[in-house]
Amino acid sequence: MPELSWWDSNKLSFVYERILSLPEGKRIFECMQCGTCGGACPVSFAMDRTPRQIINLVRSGRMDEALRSETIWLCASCYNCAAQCPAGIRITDVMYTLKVASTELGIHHKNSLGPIFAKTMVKQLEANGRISEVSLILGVAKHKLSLLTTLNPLIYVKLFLAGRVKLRGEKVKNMEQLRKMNAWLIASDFSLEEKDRV
Amino acid sequence: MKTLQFFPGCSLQGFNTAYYRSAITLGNIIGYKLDEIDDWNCCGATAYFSISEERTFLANARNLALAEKKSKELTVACGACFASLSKTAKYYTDSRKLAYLMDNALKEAGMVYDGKVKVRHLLEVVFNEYPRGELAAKVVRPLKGIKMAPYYGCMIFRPVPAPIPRDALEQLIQLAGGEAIDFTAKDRCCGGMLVNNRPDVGLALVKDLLSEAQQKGSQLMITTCPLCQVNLELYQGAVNRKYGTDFKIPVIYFTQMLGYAMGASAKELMLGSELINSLPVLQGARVSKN
Amino acid sequence: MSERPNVRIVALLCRWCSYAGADLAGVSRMKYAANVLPIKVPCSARVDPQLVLKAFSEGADGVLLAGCHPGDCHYLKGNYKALRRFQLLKKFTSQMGIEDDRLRLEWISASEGSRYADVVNDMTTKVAKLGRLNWRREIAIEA
Amino acid sequence: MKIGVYICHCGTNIAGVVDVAKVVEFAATLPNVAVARDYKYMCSEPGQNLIGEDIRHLGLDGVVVAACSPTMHEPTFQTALSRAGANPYMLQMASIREHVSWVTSDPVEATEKAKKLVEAAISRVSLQEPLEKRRIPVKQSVLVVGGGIAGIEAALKCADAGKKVYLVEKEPSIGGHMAMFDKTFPTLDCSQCILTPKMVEVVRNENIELLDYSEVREISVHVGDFKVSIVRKPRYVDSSKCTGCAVCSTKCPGKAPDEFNLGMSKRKAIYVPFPQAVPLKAVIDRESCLYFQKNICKVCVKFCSADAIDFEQKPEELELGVGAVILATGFKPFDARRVSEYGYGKLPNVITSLEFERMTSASGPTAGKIVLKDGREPESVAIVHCVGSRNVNYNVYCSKICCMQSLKHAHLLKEHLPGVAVYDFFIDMRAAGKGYEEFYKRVMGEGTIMVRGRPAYITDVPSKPEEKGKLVLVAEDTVLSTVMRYPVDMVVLSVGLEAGEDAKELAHTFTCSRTADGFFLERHPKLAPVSTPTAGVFIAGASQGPKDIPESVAQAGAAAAEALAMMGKGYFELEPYVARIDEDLCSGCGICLDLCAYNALERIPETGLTRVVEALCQGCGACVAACPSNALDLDGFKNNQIMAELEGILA
Repeated sequence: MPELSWWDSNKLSFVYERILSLPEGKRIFECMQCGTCGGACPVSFAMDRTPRQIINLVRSGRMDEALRSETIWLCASCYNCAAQCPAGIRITDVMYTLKVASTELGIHHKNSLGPIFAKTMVKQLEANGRISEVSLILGVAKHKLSLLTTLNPLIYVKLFLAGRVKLRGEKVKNMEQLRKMNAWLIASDFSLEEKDRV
Repeated sequence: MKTLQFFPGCSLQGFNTAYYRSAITLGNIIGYKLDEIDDWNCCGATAYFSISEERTFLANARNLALAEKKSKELTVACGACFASLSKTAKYYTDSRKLAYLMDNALKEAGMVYDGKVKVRHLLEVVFNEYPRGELAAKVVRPLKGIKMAPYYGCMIFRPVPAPIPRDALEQLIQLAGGEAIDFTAKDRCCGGMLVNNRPDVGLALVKDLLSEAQQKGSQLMITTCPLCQVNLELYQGAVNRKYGTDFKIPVIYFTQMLGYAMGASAKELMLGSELINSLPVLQGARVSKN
Repeated sequence: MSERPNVRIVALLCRWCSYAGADLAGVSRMKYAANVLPIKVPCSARVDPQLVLKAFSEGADGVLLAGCHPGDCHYLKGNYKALRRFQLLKKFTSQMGIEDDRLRLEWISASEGSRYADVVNDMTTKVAKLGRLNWRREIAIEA
Repeated sequence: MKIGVYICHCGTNIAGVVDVAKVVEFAATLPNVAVARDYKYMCSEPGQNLIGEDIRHLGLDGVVVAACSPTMHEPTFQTALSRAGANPYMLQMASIREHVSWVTSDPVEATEKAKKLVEAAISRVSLQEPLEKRRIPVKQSVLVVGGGIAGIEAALKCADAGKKVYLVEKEPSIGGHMAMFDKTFPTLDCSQCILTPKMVEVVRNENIELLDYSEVREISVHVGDFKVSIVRKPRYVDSSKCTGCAVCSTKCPGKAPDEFNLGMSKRKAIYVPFPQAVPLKAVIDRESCLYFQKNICKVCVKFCSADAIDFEQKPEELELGVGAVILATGFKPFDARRVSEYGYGKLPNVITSLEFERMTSASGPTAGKIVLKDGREPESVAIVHCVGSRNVNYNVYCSKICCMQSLKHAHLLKEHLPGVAVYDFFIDMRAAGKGYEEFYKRVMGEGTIMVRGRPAYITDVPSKPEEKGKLVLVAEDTVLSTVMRYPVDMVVLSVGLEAGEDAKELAHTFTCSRTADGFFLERHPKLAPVSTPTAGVFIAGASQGPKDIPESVAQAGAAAAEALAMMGKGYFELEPYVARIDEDLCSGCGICLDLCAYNALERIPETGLTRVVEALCQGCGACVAACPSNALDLDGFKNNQIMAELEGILA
């Protein structure tokens, strides 16, 4: 593992540690920059950085650029890159970690609705334990009306008539369990990046 | 009649009720019963992972713990749920650190998980548990001459591949009398959440899938994942508007396709509830004596 | 390993595969627990149960037997003989109250340096969990 | 008993971690230790002299050297002992480098462990006894397995040195993969032209007995005298009569895919593998022969003027005795189907590098024309490196030859089809070798478009009109950091090299081990690259690892030299480790008899007791461990010696 001392002070080094501590995380050092990930990625055409570049930004300590890149939020999590990577790097997991950090630090790229969408969905999830499409879409639409205009409004009506729309979202009965689990997570301040936890 | 402990997931309750309904109907025909796991919670799909990996693993750990109480197997029909659950199960065994996380959090909630649950996709169950001959024998309404695009989506094969050959769906289509096109995009991404988050990008992916399907003359697309179905179907109009294309391909679930071939009524399978009605195509099957 | 277990493990290594494997671990500069003390034998089949018991009675907390993979034995079938002998020995030692993890037979080829390191580390952790054996004293008491 | 103890610093290799001074100090306190010294490099001349001096002046009768692993320098110090007049087997080494300093980070722990190993060695050596090496005569003949370029070269070298050589080839002709190549990099001389003379020489050389279409059934490993049994598969053609005129195959109605052209063309049921085949004899393939399948036809018999056809031929078994074995069984090309994204086997114009070789060869299925399946000439061709290599999903190792092979193909394309566009997709260009980098430059100069990036997939589904009817490679140009679609007419997959299917069995048959990737394992990666742990068995060519022709030839020479050196010496020195039996203790129970894999134990008719046949004993000690009455013991590894070592190591 390379020496990081020269930027250990960097406040972002925790993201780095976190990536390394994922299963197979250290594989990023074995990246030979072949670009298979970019070719395999269905959305690379829209990315400002190819996945390959993200990996190299991460391991060369230019975390800031990786986190601000739109690429990470364009990742649709199809895992095609990870499945084909000759170096066995779980690129999708790296992308997730970067997404998490970029929202935590509030430095994520603004083009994508991804962060808003994710936050809204998670809020509902942690309130009810389940998601209902309708309230989710409305929840996101609050932030960005244009969301609704991608689809012809008639479609919602059609769906409704076809009996495919459920207005009342369901709720998990024993939400306590979920809350307790997350409470423990916060209390124990468990974090992936910590080395000698287990 | 085997009982499958079943995890429906949120979308099988809303836009994709037809998937759930047809899965049950298919079970009645080929011999399984879906036993919905009690008080399950959302798998977090891809969104939760982008907010907190740890919490996503915990949410799914709860599902796995609930499942383990009843059976060592958990069957899933939704691609996203399959991915989240099987990934959690895999990482629980792969990473001591994550196992530690899940164990302790579960203990806090008075639950336990032994890492014994096998997460299975419904397609895999249907393909592996029932001899092809047996299934073929049940086909009473062969879908003769109907060209279909077998579309798996990403998550059956990735990140944790279901143990099926890469042409399992094709085999099922042929056994139903239909004709499967050589769909090279069968495991390419449908755009997932991008159709909302970055419509311009998401629609491009949907377009690519539809255009290969159309090029190769498929009249139907067969999916195994609710999100794929929604993206391919609901957004066809949007795609046509954006790219001036003229796609009009009905998109149905493999459960509906099989169920229909095996004689179930359109109603039992909720066929016709699509925005682009699939019944005309299905009924158009060349009737032949065999 | 953060804390250093004070257990001692004797490794009886067949000179053709396992000793060479251990050498490779060295050549590849793999770091592993210093608790394992290697002794070279011509073949795993040379290992007389007496030797293993001797090791325990001399104060070893664990004994590792290692030979070539089945089919690769330099002396054709030595490792199979070792295996059969080992199974009997195992019965005996367990009756003597020596825990399972303390006596172990592994196939380690000349190319499996990393495997040697892993086995050594794994066995050290397991034996460390069990603590010292102090068989020597027990025998003294019996005698 | 006077013991001298010598601790080596090995520069900083040992002294950097182990506190040598402490170890010396400690050793000096131990019983029987007359002298304990340390030195920077014990293996150096002065280091060895140090030992010699002490032996002469202090009259040491036991020596302990704590240094590198005995596998490294035991022989060195043994000679040092004998030179000083001591018995070489009064030496015991403690491996404090491979087993201590190199694998322990904490100096304190390392020093402690070193002490233990030294003490063990001291208490062992004090019980050691003088021993004499045994000399086994070496048969003056060699068995070469595999008739590729490596095997041919090794066979010729040994034969030139006047030794009897048996060259076994499982195919009907020798030549191996090299015979299938068109040109060879970087010199571009025609492969056949440089190979054929050697192939012919094999049959001309009276010291070589070519056993074509044969396989090694089994072998009993006795150093100096290997007993090999070989099966000759029936050709159904009497080689002594066949003239290779091949009239038979022109008349033969039976057809089958031509192996030599990788199924790109058909051959007859009776056929001569290829024009330059050696031996130039016909062979009948039962599967496609009408006589064997339907019991009709027999056209070949009618037309064979030499009446060489013999449908009654049976497999024959030969027994050979040889002094040395050279394994040169080569490689198998990676099966490109496994990389499903590249569509090999599904997309007609995606071919492998080997298929391309046959295509460009004048004697190949297209008579040297580079054409698409529909007969058109390609206007654009893509070459893909690292197919099946450098990839955790297939083989992690680099196949080494693919870069140069690909560059060669790029050149051949430009040569055959002026104006063709060639895209060369590489991850890293590995052109290390004499004249290789120059060749790389030359090919670039010819206008090949070098793309640094590994294609993710190849599709025939167009996304733009100009992609219609083309194969599209999707790859990131990692230099421009843009993902691009490259429409081409033909794709050549540069497939990697894998260990042959039979490598596993061969390794078992010849009791030599294999590396994790399946290739034969050499005794030492640097100092014994063509030897195996089994004395007298040597390896050459791609069976030891991916290699190009020059390297294979060089290695074949090295293997031949090793074999010749062994035979030249005339005898093989066997370690003196043999089982001894104390007839007073032997009860004649006979448990040991069946345990011995070499029949080195036999019952004495008169007494009914057991006796050791020294010449056959290999010194494994299986019998010793089994003897219920402790009557058996093993020189060099005596019970009391190992016990002493145990006491020392655990003291």
